[in-house]
Order: sequence, then C-alpha cells, then structure tokens
Amino acid sequence: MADQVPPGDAPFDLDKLKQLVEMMESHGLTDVHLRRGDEQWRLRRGPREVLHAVPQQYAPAPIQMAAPVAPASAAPAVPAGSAASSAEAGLIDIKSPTVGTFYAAPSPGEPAFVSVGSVVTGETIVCLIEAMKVFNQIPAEVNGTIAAILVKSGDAVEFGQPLFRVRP
Amino acid sequence: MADQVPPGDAPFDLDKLKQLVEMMESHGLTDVHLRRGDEQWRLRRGPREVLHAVPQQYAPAPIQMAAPVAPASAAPAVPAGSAASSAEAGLIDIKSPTVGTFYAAPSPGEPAFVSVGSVVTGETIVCLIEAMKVFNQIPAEVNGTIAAILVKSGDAVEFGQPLFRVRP
Amino acid sequence: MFQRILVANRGEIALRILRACREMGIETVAVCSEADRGSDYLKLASESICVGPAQAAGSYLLIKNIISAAEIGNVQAIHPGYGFLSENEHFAEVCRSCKIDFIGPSSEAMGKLGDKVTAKEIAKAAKVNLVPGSDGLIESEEAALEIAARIGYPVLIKATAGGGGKGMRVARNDISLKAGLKQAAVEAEKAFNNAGVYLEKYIENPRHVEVQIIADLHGEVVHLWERDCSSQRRHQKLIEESPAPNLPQAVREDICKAAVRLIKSASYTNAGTVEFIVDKDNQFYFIEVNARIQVEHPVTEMVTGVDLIQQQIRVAAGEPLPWKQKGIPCNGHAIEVRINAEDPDNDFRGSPGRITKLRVPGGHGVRWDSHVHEGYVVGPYYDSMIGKLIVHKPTRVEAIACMKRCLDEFIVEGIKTTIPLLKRILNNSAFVEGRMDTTFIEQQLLAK
Amino acid sequence: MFQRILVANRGEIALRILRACREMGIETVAVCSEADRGSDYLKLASESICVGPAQAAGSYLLIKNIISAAEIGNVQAIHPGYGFLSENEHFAEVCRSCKIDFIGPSSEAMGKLGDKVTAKEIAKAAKVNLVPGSDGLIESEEAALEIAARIGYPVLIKATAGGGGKGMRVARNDISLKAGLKQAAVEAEKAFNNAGVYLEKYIENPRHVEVQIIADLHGEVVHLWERDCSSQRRHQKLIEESPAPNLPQAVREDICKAAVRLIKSASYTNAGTVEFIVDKDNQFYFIEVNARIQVEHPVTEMVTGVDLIQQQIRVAAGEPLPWKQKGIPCNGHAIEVRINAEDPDNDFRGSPGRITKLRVPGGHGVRWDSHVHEGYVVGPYYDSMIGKLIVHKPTRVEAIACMKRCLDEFIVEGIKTTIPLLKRILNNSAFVEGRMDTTFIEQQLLAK
Repeated sequence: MADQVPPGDAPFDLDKLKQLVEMMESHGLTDVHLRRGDEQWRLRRGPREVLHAVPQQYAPAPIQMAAPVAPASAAPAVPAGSAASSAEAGLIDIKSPTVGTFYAAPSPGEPAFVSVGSVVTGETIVCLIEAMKVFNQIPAEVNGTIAAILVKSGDAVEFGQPLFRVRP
Repeated sequence: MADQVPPGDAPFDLDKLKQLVEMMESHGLTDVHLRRGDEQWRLRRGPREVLHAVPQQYAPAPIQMAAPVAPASAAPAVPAGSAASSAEAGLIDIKSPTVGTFYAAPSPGEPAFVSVGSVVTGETIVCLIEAMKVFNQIPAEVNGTIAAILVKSGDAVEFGQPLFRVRP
Repeated sequence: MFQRILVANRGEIALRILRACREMGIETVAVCSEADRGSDYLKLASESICVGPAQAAGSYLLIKNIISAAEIGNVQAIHPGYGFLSENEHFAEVCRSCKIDFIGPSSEAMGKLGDKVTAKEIAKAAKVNLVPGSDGLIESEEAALEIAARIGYPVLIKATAGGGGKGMRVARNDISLKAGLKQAAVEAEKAFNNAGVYLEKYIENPRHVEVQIIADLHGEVVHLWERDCSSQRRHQKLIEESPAPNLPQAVREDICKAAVRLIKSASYTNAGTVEFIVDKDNQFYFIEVNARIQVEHPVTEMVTGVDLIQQQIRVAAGEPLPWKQKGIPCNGHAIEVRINAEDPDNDFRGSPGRITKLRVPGGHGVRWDSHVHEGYVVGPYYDSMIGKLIVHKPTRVEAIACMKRCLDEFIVEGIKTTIPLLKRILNNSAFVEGRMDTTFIEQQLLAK
Repeated sequence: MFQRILVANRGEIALRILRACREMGIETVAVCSEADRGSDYLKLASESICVGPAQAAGSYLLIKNIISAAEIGNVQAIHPGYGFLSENEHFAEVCRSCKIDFIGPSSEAMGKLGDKVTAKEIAKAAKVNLVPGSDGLIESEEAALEIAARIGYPVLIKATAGGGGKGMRVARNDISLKAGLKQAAVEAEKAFNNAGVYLEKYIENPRHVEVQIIADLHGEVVHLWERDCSSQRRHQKLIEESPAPNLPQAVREDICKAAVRLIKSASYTNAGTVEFIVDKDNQFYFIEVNARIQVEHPVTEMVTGVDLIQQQIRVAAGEPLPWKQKGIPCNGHAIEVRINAEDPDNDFRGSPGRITKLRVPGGHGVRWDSHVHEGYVVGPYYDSMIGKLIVHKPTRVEAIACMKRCLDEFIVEGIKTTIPLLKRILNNSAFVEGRMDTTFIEQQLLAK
C-alpha cells in the first residue's frame, strides 16, 4: 500500500502498482520503497511486526509468501536499514557483511539454516548471501537464540543490513 | 590605525591611509570603517572610551580634534551603530530620528546646544541633523543629565544611531 | 565611470546590484531599514547606512532619507532596483537636482511613459499597435455598432471613470453590444457618477510578452529579445522565460522592433521593458513601459550573455552601448521561477518566519539569486519573494526538465512557499506545450 | 536509452550524475558506504544501497559489491564518475561480462592508453608530438651527447626504473650532461638496483593544457576545446579554465585536432581527456589520456553549452553524437576553483569536521556543484573536495572579477578550506595575466 500518492497532475498509476505487487510476490520481496521527486511509494508485504511475533507464529513465515499485501504503516517512511535502531534491548543483530541476495536455506526446497528459536553459536551458518553468483555462507558470529528473522529468501540486502535478531 | 591589513598581494597603501587620516582630521571624523572583500580598514580618532569619561575631561573634547590618531581597539570590528548595546545600565540613549549630518551647535563658532553634565528636558534641543540642506532640530525627548556625547559635529549619522546618553 | 554608488533597495535586487558593482570595482553604499540591519547581504557593501524603520514609508520610500544617505555616503549615483522609488519621477528629479546620477531613465521620459494618454500617443507616433477601440467616448448606439464592426467582436465596454473591473462587460455581437451599452452606462453612472463609456477590442486569453530594451545617452537603442510572462496568478508573475515559446520568428522580430521604435520616440534611456499582450493570432498590442530593471531580467541575461545591471551602470555613466543590435545573440532557453514565502493553502497569504532548513539546487545550467539563507527570518514588511531560480539550457524541453529536477531538490522549511504550485505548473500540459495565457493558472490549476 | 543506471561514486560527482539522470528521466540506484549513508544527495536517487564500510577499499572500490548492487538494483548501466573504479580496466570488463553497460571507454581502449609504451606508440602513429628523448636506454656518453644535441638542452636524465623524482637530474650543457649521467646511473643503481637511464627534453615551466573529447560508438570523434589546468599545487589542480589563456588560436586548433587524431587511432569511445604539456614557445607534447570524465568538466560545459554527463550516457546507450565538430562553440570564458577542506596553515592537510556555517555565492554567471550544506560533516575517509565553484563570463577579465567577488562572498565555518589560497592566486599577477605554469603557485605563493 502506498503511504503517499503524488500531488498535482500525475495520475496514480494502478497498473504499475499491480505489476509491482506481483513482482514483489513472485520474488518474495517484503518491502519496496521508491522515490522520485515528490512521488514516493512504499509497499510492504507479509506480517507487519516481525519483532513482536512469538516463535510458533514465525516458523512457517517463509511459506507465507503468497499472503496478501499487509497494510503499510501510516508513519512517515523511514530510510532503509534504519529498522536496526528499533532493536529491543538485549537483542543483538546479525548484520549483512556484504551486499547481495539473501537465502535462508542451502538450496530451494531444503529447510532453512535457522528458524526462530534455533540456538546458534558463533560458527553456525545462518544464511547464504549471493553476490556475483558466489554464495557466501554467513556465520552467526554470536552465541544465542534466534529471536527474529528480518528478511526473506530472495530479498536484496545491503551492507550492514540487520538479518536476524539474536537473544544472547 | 588599521585593525587589519589585507593578506595576499595588495600592498598596504600608506599614502591612501595618510590621506584618509587627514580627511578625518579636517572633517572632524572620529570613526571610519571601510571594507571591501577581505580588506578591512578601521580607523578611530579622539579619546577612546567616551562612556567611562568624567565630565571635566570631556567638556573640551570638540577642540581636541587635532589630537593624534588614538590607538584602535584590537577587538574585531563591530558593525556601525552597535555601540548602543554596550550602554551602561540606567542610561537612556537619544537616537537619531533620521539619517544625515550631526551638528552639536546652532552654527559654527557658537557654543554647543548641550555638553556632558547639561540638564535636559524632553523639549531641550540637543543638536541639529542636516538632511537634504534642511537642519532638523532634535529634541531630547527625555528628562535627565547628559552623560555622554557619542558623535561629533560633522559626523554622518544613520537612522537609530545613538547620539547622546542621558542619566535620567 | 562611477567610483561609488548607493543601492536604494533591499533583499535580492540589492544583492544583485552589490554583486555587479563588486565585479566592476565600484564601491557601494547600501541603505537598510531597521528590519534589514545586520542582514548578510549588507556585508557585501563598502558601507551600509540605516535610513529608517522597518516600514518602507519611513525608510526605502522616504526620498529625503535616501538622498541624505547618498550625501553622507558620498556617492556619485543611485541604483534604485525595482519597486520602491525605482519608477518615482520625482525621486529621479531630486537626484538630478542634488547632482547625483539616477541609474535609470530621465524623469521626463518616465513622466511621459507613466501617463497613459501620452504613452499611447507616443506608441501611435511610433506605429506601434494599441488595442483597437473607440478613441474616445461612445456618442450613440449607431457609432458603437460601427466601431464594433470595424474592430471586430468580441469588444469590451469600459467606463471612462472606471477601475477594478467595475462597469466592464464583454459583447460578442450587435445584440449584446446594444444591451451592454445601456447596462454599462447605468452601472457607471451609479458607481462613478459618470455614464461615459468607451469600446475596446476584447483580447481573449492573451499572452503577456515583453521586450527588454536598453538605450545609451547617445541615441543608440537595442532590444535584448522578448520574455513571456503569461504564467501569472492575479497579475503576479510566477514564471518567466525567454524566448517566448510558440511565437513565430517573424513575430518575435516585429515585436522587438516595435519596442525599439517606441523607446526611440520617447527619447528613453537606460534599461526598460515594453509590455505587450499577444492574441491567439499572434497580433500584439502595446500595454505599457516599465521604466526600470525588472524582477525577471535574469532570463534575458542567460540567453544574451549580457549583464543587465552592469550595463545599466555603464550607460548611466555615459558609456556607449558596446554592441549593435546584430551583436546580441539569443542562445538556448531560460526559465525563471519566483520562490515566494506564501501559503498556497491560505490564498497565497505571506508566510513570514524563520527559514529553519534550506537546500538550494545547483549544477549545470542553474542560477540562484537570493539574499536568504538557513536561519534567515522572512519579515512581514516587504514583498514575499525570497529568491529567483533560473535555468538555462539549449532547448525549452531541457530547461523544463532541469527546472523540475531543481524544484524536486529544493527544500525550504520553516515557512510556506510557492514551490508546490510551481511544480504543478511545470507539469501542466498547457505550460509544457507552451500554450500559456494569463488566465491558465487560475482557470486550470487554482479553480475550486 | 537506459531506464535505470547505477552511480558507482559518491559526493559531488554522484550528485552531478544523479541530476543528469533526473533531467533525462532515467531512474538511478546510488551506492553508498556506511559513512555516506543518509547523506542528502542520496535522496535524489530512486534507490540507494549501502555497499560497505567507510573505507573505500571495502565499498566504493570493491568491484564485487558494486556489481552485486547493480544486480539487485536491476540496472542496465553503471556510471563510474571519476576516481574509484572509473579507470579500472578490470571493472569495465566485469561489467561487460555481467551484461551491464559501463558508461566510459571499452576496457580494451582503457588498457591500451593505460600502458605508457602502447599509449606512446598510438600517439606516434597518430603524428602527435611526444616529449623528445632517447627512445630507449642510453648506451654510451657519446650517444647521450648526440641525442642532447638533437633534442636541444636542457635535458632530463631519468632512471628507467625510477619514480618519485629519484635518479632524475637536469643537464643544461655537455659538461653537466656527462657528470649527470654518471651520478644518475650510480643513484639509480643504488635506489632501484638498475643503472639504466634515458634522456628526455626538459620542459621548463610547462603549462598543463588538456583537450576534452567525446566519441560515439559509430566512429565519430569530436573535441570540446581545451582547458588550462596549470594552476596546481604538488600536481593537484586548484583552478581550471577554458579556453586556455594566451594560447594562439592556431595552436588551440592544432592541439585539439591532435587530440582527436590520437583518440581515433586508439578506437576510444565515450568522454576522455588528452593531456599535454605546452612549453614557452607553445610547442605541445602528449602526456597521457584520462579515460573518464574529469573533475574540471564543468568549464567545458559552460563554454560549449554541452552537458557532458548526459552526453556520456547517450553515447554509452549507442546514440550517435548530435553534432559535428563545427557545431560545437566555445563561448566566453569559464573558470572553476576547487574548494577543498584543507588547512593551508598545516601543509594542506585534510580538515575534516562539521560545516557550522555555509554561505554560497550565486547570481549571474555562477554555478555551484556540491553535495555539502550547513551541518554536513566532512569525513576523513575520502578526498577533501567539498565543492566546485564555476563562473562563466564573456571575457577572462570579467570571469576573474566574478570569481573574486564570489570568493569574497563565500563563508565556510567549522572546517578550513583552500579559499584563502584561491583568493591569493586570483590576485597574483602571473595568474591575472595568464602567465601560469605548473610551478608558479609553489614558487610564487607558497615558497617559504
């Protein structure tokens, strides 16, 4: 859902929006933020508040991809990556050490490396990030329990973007 | 004396300075502030701190015009007119109601309208300000005793510039 | 050449003149009101003198104080900018009597062109078209019908004593003319105690096109091409550009030549603008002369490369124009928008206040003329314009694209501005296609 | 034409490219390091992606991360700006293998011109003068004397394995050449374990003149005239201008034609700069090609009216050049100064910190290209340039006057800048008279 539609003469292009939503669905995107001049679109799919979820609810999250578009937050758009600042006290973020595409599982159809509730040590591989056709195994680098998964398989992630929250 | 000489290649033009000092002397100017780009000249003639002077010292001030150039303050140049902000508590400024040339006396050779120590009422004429050949009589508009005279005959004054300080 | 000039204005245009003088090596005396005292732009002057209180009537408009400042500031000339005393014939005359050069036309030329009847006579003598009309009061219905047949419908019936649109009505055929004449006479009698009416051709959806001219003291007059200023709201120009879009080259040349003829026959000197309205068939009609530099002069500077303020000063100092008409190019396309501190949601009321954040666009083809900065307090005393953004590109399409990206970059916080309206205009198809007239903004963008 | 481009750079040039794309209606993906995250200029991109830490080696220079960003950003082309990966042959190759257009020359052309020996061969084949020399190692004293006689004194003795001035010495006659050869060989043996030396004509007080060229993918090559960048401090350009002052028109045309010949014979495409040194007799010698857009490109944009960044994008997308050589004007005179956050009192060390106050000049003929603003924090990670101030006026004299008033207006507080040095250069008689060479700033202005 769009937070803001452009003022003035440009029509609100529903066809384009539909295409975008379909693209999000087929690629498993959860969050798209586009801005050009005055125009700003923010779309979000899937469960709204990952952080407050209880483990049982979130185990099947990866297969909720076909779920309808969730209502977008009415709050003003925040810059990408700043979600980290809302981390609950005591939780530690596992951040992306590179830019690329996030994969939760070693290959399609296989179970995810970790899910909410998984116990990890520093060496536990928690995901793959593909950069230039190379699949980089990402270790947790902390000891603890996965409290939240902040991205979905197929998501583009940037350097430093929080991927998981861990309760140490 | 100049507070600041220009950096760089422009020579410090002593001939120009001399001309300026002579001009100040012959026209009774006490304060000249010139600025152009980086270059800034500030020259001041006559007794340095009018405010702290005792009356006896200041009665003959108008005939001290031929006195040598007094050392300029080392402080950074302050914009014209801002002297008012240093007013001693309890003193009231008589400000210029127009822009023009200040005259302390009704005509050359005659005694000044007021001197430090003079008692004035609201209607007392304290000076003339010439604007476009018209000599405007300026009333004190306050009751009290002249505590300081801030400008000299022949000085250019701007709108709102403090001319006298009065102890009410 | 002058060694020292007083700038009898404030804000943007004062800064513009101070900059021109610095580049020419001319010392400057700036005047200011108490409200403007301490403003950053005053630091560019050799000296600044406070001439009165915030209210312009006691400072920027008070001739006595301006002249006193010129005398104590020891200047040889005064640049009046635009507004304030710039078209005050008496002020120009006082300057002369005080042996201070007024950087603008003579008071005589100003007087002649300031009087509507004389200005029309000058235009006629110079064979410059006026809006056709009855040349005097309507004596009878028959005479009116005859005139209407000559000038063609629609016609405008105007009260000779009128003003503010009262007693004005449009007639589109003989029948409505007959009816209108009677009603207008009754209305005029009622409103002004004078039933006299006259006829004028009614120009529908006119464009506002004006020609920049400059004339030296030696009889040489040149034009610097035209500007289109049709993008207006309530007769306030919002966007100006040069050249005028969709004006055939032959018409451009004709209108510019007409302006030069008129200026020559008025013995006018220095910079000036001849205003015309242009109808749908590209017929143009003289309206008036603005006997000063104008807000929108930068678009002309961009396409011609001429610094108009410097040239005004040179001409006033007696220098001949450095070029002939053929030497003045018109390169590319320039557009100016006026950024005003106004609230579009409240009928464009002034929006004074402190500018808490300011990000000004820059880059290739972009010019910004403004005295404001982050932290500047826009006062309630003077006009609401806080800056002029000008772009210059090879074509109008590129200039519009550049202006749009500039307005997208622009951030002003703390006050409301006309930027959102400007963005809408730049996206409006009538504007984009160059089909503006003086009514399109109110009719297409602001109609409720 | 591309619909979406990634900008693989930061700061001023990233902003420059983002602006060009917005005007062309092209979407953009900006990359940033953690240090630049949240910067104002990134808001002009359609999307921005953080690609690594503040250190450029892990972000702006890391090919893998830039390419990943291009892939997840779904772009068709990458603009590298200047610096960082812009002249990295391997990066251009990786782009191609990933089917992303690199907006710049082919990796082959970059490779050929990046290799000194091949570049010299290309120049020779194109009949472009090189600095005369021994064309190889000196075999004997006799051979050296013969070569010196042919190319004329003074000559420079250079170690073949040398660098950084080591083993270099000037000889002004046969005697000093004989002595110098021996000493240079000993020094070179000591420093580089290689006693090989060669001779080159020593160009005293050279000027740095470079030619902007642009070539499309269809074999068309044009020049956009020359720039003089002689005002340098330790090989860092401080002031650039176009046209080069005091360069006779015939020499200007020859040097520009030479550049076009060289570019053609290298099968080079997109924008590039051919650098020359020019001696006191206006003889010019090829030095190298900068295979990218340059910091100083705006002065060329001002005099030609061409938007070089937009043109780079059009050429990369396969569009033919829109003009022939004759259609490219050189109007007026443009000067650029680089404003660097450096402390002139401390050997021009970087002066990072928060800009607490910023007043940027504006007005007629003034362009400002910068990503900084009041409150911006200049970090210690990247180069110190915080902005480029460019003026464009009809003549060099007017351009200098305009630049001087601009620098007088400029206020930057919180960090130290090169502005005081720039002011001194603009007042220096060698500069004012156009008698600059690459040594005058250090010899005349910075000598202790």
